[in-house]
Amino acid sequence: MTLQSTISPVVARPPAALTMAAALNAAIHDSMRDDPTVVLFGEDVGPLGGVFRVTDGLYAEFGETRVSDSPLAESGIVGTAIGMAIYGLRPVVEMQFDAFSYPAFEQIVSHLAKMRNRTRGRISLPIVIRIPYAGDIGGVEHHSDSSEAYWSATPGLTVVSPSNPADAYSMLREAIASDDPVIFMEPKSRYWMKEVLSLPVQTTPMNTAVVLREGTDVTLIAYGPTVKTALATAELATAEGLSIEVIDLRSLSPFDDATVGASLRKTSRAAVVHEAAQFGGYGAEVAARLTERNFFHLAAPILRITGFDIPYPSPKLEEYFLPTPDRILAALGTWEWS
Amino acid sequence: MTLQSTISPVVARPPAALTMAAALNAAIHDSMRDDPTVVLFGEDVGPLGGVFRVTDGLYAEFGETRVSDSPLAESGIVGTAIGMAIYGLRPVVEMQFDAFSYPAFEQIVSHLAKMRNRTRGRISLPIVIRIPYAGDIGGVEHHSDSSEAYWSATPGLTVVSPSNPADAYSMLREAIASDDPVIFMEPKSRYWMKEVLSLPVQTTPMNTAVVLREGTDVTLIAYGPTVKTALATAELATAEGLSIEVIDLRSLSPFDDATVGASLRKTSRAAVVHEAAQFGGYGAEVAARLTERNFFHLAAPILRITGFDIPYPSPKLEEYFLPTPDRILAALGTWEWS
Amino acid sequence: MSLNVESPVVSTAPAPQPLRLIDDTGHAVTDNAGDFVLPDPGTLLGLYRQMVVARRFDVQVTALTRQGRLATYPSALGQEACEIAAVASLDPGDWLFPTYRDSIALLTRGVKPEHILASFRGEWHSGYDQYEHRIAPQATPLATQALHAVGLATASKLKQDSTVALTLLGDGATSEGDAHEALNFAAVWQAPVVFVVQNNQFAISVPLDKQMRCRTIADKAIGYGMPGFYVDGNDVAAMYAVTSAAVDRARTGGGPTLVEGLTYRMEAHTNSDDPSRYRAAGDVDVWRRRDPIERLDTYLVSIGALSDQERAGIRDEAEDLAAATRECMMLPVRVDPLELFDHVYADPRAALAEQRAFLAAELAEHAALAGQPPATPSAPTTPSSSTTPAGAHA
Amino acid sequence: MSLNVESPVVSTAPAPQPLRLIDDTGHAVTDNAGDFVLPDPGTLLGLYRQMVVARRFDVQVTALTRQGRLATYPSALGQEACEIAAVASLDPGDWLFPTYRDSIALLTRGVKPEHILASFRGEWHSGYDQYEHRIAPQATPLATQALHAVGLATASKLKQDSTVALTLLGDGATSEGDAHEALNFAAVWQAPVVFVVQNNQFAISVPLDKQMRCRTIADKAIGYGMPGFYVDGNDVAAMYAVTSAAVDRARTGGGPTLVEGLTYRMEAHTNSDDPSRYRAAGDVDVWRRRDPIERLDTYLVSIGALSDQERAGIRDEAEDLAAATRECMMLPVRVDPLELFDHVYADPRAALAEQRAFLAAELAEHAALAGQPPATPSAPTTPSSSTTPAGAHA
Ligand SMILES: Cc1ncc(C[n+]2csc(CCOP(=O)(O)OP(=O)(O)O)c2C)c(N)n1
Ligand SMILES: Cc1ncc(C[n+]2csc(CCOP(=O)(O)OP(=O)(O)O)c2C)c(N)n1
Ligand SMILES: [Mg+2]
Ligand SMILES: [Mg+2]
Repeated sequence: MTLQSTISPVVARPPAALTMAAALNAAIHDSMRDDPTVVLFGEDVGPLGGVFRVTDGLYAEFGETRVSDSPLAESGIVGTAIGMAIYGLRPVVEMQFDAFSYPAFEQIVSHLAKMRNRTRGRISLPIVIRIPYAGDIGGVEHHSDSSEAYWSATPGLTVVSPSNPADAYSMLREAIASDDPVIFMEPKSRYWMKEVLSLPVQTTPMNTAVVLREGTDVTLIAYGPTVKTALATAELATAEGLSIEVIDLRSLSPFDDATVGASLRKTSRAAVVHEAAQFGGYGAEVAARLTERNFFHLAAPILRITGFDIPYPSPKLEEYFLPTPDRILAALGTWEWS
Repeated sequence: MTLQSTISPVVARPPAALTMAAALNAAIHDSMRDDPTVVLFGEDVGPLGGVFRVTDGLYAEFGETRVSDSPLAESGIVGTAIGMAIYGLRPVVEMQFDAFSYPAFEQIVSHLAKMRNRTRGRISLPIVIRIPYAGDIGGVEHHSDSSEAYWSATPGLTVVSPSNPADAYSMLREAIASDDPVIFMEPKSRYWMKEVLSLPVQTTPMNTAVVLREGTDVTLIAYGPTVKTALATAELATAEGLSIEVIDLRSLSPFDDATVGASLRKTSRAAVVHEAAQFGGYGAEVAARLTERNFFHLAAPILRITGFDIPYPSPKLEEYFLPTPDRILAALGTWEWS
Repeated sequence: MSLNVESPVVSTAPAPQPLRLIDDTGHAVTDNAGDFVLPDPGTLLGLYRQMVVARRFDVQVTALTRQGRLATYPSALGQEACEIAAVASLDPGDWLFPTYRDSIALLTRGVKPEHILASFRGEWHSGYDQYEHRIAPQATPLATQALHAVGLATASKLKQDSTVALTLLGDGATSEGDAHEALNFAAVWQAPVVFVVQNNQFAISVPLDKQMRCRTIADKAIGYGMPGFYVDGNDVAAMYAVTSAAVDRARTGGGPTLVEGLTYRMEAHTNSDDPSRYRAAGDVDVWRRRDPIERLDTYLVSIGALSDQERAGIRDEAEDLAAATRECMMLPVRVDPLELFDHVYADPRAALAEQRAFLAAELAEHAALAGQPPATPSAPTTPSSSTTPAGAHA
Repeated sequence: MSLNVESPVVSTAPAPQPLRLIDDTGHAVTDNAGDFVLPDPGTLLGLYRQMVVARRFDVQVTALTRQGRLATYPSALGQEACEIAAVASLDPGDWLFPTYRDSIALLTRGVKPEHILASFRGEWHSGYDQYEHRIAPQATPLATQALHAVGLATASKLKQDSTVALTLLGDGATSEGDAHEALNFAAVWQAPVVFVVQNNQFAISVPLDKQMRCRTIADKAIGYGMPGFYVDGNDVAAMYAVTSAAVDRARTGGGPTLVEGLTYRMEAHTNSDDPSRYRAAGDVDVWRRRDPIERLDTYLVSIGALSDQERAGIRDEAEDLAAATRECMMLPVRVDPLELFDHVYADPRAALAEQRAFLAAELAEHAALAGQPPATPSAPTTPSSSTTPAGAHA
């Protein structure tokens, strides 16, 4: 089978309750249908459909040429994807779990991120690396890491993370269409979250943050798995008479200074919530840059409510590790409120 | 040859002008002399003495059993060091340049950093990974990276960086003696910096920051290669009537909140300087945590004067990339001074 | 001119027959045994007993996992010959570097069920004393443990000790860069290490022919300059003969060996896998007829080395273990949240002490809100001291 | 029982003789040529010319580097046969994936000296048009480029194109995990790719026997199920015959091949290396007598295919190139600091625009302070558009 174009007319599907996993699946499907240069490979993404079933059915539909199980080697997966992209394909690859992206670190940091720069813009690498990340699913060790700090500290990478099915679909399509390499971080604990959607759906551009809930007292910044936590916190806070604005960052790199800054200047207080350890975590960049740019609007320091500075714990201990609405509210309570 | 103890009496050497490379060499030498479980291996560390000559003469003195050239594979180097440490050795290994530590990323993050935690404290990994880092030596691509953000965001690792020969000796000896894995970051551009020393020298503990120069108006925080830049800035600033306190962090993880916080509370203004890109860089943690803990003492936002958010450039362009005293002073000038 | 003619290997050549001593039907064979000989009946009976017990344990744990008592469990059903032979070839002072799949190897080496299962139950990452058993934590990041084994073996050699390291790997794991680096370092350093690859023909859903193209995994040994053996991994006699010889060779300064055991993963990859998506039930049946325990049973009976009574005794032992395992898995999991901070660094950190105090206060507050007595005040566990770990110099 | 007896490979077995067609003394030989035959005289003369020109270039650049005109330069002196044969076996539409050491391969493929040397001079990381020449940027992180070659070759196969990829690797680089993964992926996917390992016997200071223990690097092919060839890397005839056959094989659907050229690095690793620390001058002399150019010269003269006049003509050509190279390296380096921000992302970023403006202002201020006219206002280079790169579908 060759990579001939087989573009079919885009028909809106009837509204249906879709999980995030299904929305991601549809996004890959539709991208492959519309663009014959999109290819998909990785560990178990073929007949099995991936361990989270995100690639379910794609092997059956598009065949071995466009969907394939690769040998078990992550550096190999990213390295060969780079070669394919040089030749004009748009590979979408999967790292089975967050910690299993680490063997590919050199290929990602020294080549994927830098190739455009090294070649003075001559070589684009339109590659999407899908990484199921974070915890809260009772996974054993090495299955719940949050690696976003590594990727977002690496110039040349675009790093995004959807928090809901609609964004999952829209952002993954945009990521696949992007000429920049995209680290697409999928919050594992949200794979089974359902939403009624009529596909194809297009949400706001991938590189923008979104105010999910308006509020006046505090800006609560979250992404991926902690968006749900932030929304729950805002809900709880109303009982205490606290009005929380919730921002879903969606894009970690670039950071949407405009949207977040505007909210902060309105509320004058902000906190960022993530699962990863705090020290050197992504929240440090959020706090540092918002403070730099909005210092005189701040009534209090920007807080970080995050995992502890320890390796991600075992399933029976993760409840003590993960930021909870209670813990967030308690943290906000440490501010002096005038 | 077996690993029999051959402890020789510690004799203070006469004062001599030593480069940082020579001080590091002496530190490894003295540690190996005093502790027969210390072994050294890596790429070209044997007869060649390392590409920066940091291990010069050690092969001749300690022989093949304790000093060896390994096959060319960084994951292999770190992975086998882990096995050796489980068996009671204290390996000191070298990654030839910063970017060449990336193939070892998985072994460092998933094992080296986590082994103590995974085994409930049963297995210690007293391993030192020496990484020549940062630029300013006219190196071609991949030879000038600053990877400290990756390591310091990883719980379980200790990350330190000396800025002068005395600290280089003292901190490396302490690192080798530590039961925790230490990422020992050596600023390449300072390898040839000389200082008159009488070895063995013991400076303040590795995990503490040091005020190198007192000042009253601004706290300038640096580490490794930028300490020199910070000191030069402070010197220049006196002409402008600005009194800058310079702190050499020395330890990136842990961070010495006490020393740095005390300085900041005195000056009420701070800036952090590093070579690495700003976005997600180590300076973000410095700014975020100092702000969190000292917000009401701050007269202005903490600034970050760093490399741009781009891959490290080619030799002829690095002068535009690196933070300079001018650039630092200009940044301090953007504060409103009342 | 055709390259195939010139090439030292024709990739389409059929694989040789795996080395074996007892065939599928339980008969001793010599057709493809090299100069390996059958272990004595006593040894074989011991291996039989261990396989039966291990299988019973494995089946029990799979059942408990289905009942939700464990977070996950990768079964080794069908792979008992590889697992038990590998462990049996080691001396007590030797070290084992297992994977997530090798719980029954741990069991056979004397680790208590509750300590093996602590990780799969979600209590802590590794639940046994690694130095007591000389077993590294079960490794999940594939092939990484092979390098640890090489390093430990090299340290043993440097110290002129006789300790050998043996590591277990899957077929899929051989594709990882770390597998290559481990084999190469071992060869160059002539480390006393044995690599046992359990070729169960699948890496989750991916069959061997999408994993590699050489005839056998043992062939890879050539590229490292070390001996490689392709063995019937369901024939415990052959596996034991080869791994024991490899361990002896390592111990006596002969360097590393690569042993491939050809076997089959009878169960799903883990409880959350669905093998019907990628393999036919019929394939499993073929391998059921090559069962490692059945064939040894037949052979032992044929030489009069296993009576019905002995078999019953072994089964009782296995049932007792299963019952004990069930029992301890029914006990509630006890964790101490404050232990989270205890084993991150040897050198205590102020920031972690703060975080620990924060969690302690939060727990106390929750307990107070819930009207419970505050949690037992738990002093920070002293970080492991800087003394050399016991057994490090074994 | 001795494992050595049983083992498929005895690691101490001597390596076979490398495949060759012209020996050290310039005589055609058939004793170890397999069924490869000498390329015709015209082809050999072409290779000779390219080698002479390449060497002159290499020597010139080493000299310029010693004079401080370049930041660094890894010489390929002595390795011309491997470099030129590899390039000569490719069609114009094929892709080359070279390392830092392979500048003369680029030269032979038509890249201009100033574009090759832009990186070593410190102007930009890669200074040529990769799509125009179908040459990936010279790779420094070892073995990483081999995976790119496999990926590109696989893409060519998926598109049913006839493009082949060839990658150059060093002996040391074969120890990296990426080398293993590349060989394995290539074999499993039957990618049209050729791996040419220049075994120059050193990885900086580390000799081959500390790098691996198998007889030859070509032996490693067995573990991947692909053909492997051990070739006299100083015999351009043999190298060309083997690499051409491998390229043809790849192009016609035969899959990947591993070719090892046994050669020697005559110069230091780079200008900043000091080989006296790790090898005897005498070793170098032995290899000087195996010089790839000398022996072909002798052979061509012996068959009457190279006259003194032709040789002089070739030398003139080489001198012209050297002079041109000198000249352009004497020109001052011109860089545009604002270009720093142009090629980081295809999708422009506000934060980078800010940083660019900051640098522009700083430059203007410095210029003003120095009393110079402000730097030419340089508009941001339009980020490469999203159109498919030219040549991507060759
Ligand atoms: C580095 C890494 N990548 C991916 C995984 C996810 N993973 C866990 S088991 C497995 C398959 C392993 O197959 P194999 O090595 O044959 O061992 P088996 O499970 O068959 O015993 C995969 C892909 C992992 N654990 N580590
Ligand atoms: C991943 C990685 N590790 C280390 C280095 C540093 N380094 C550059 S060249 C070299 C030796 C390479 O030897 P070989 O592969 O034989 O190639 P040669 O230089 O002999 O051509 C080393 C260690 C590197 N470039 N990349
Ligand atoms: Mg398997
Ligand atoms: Mg070499």
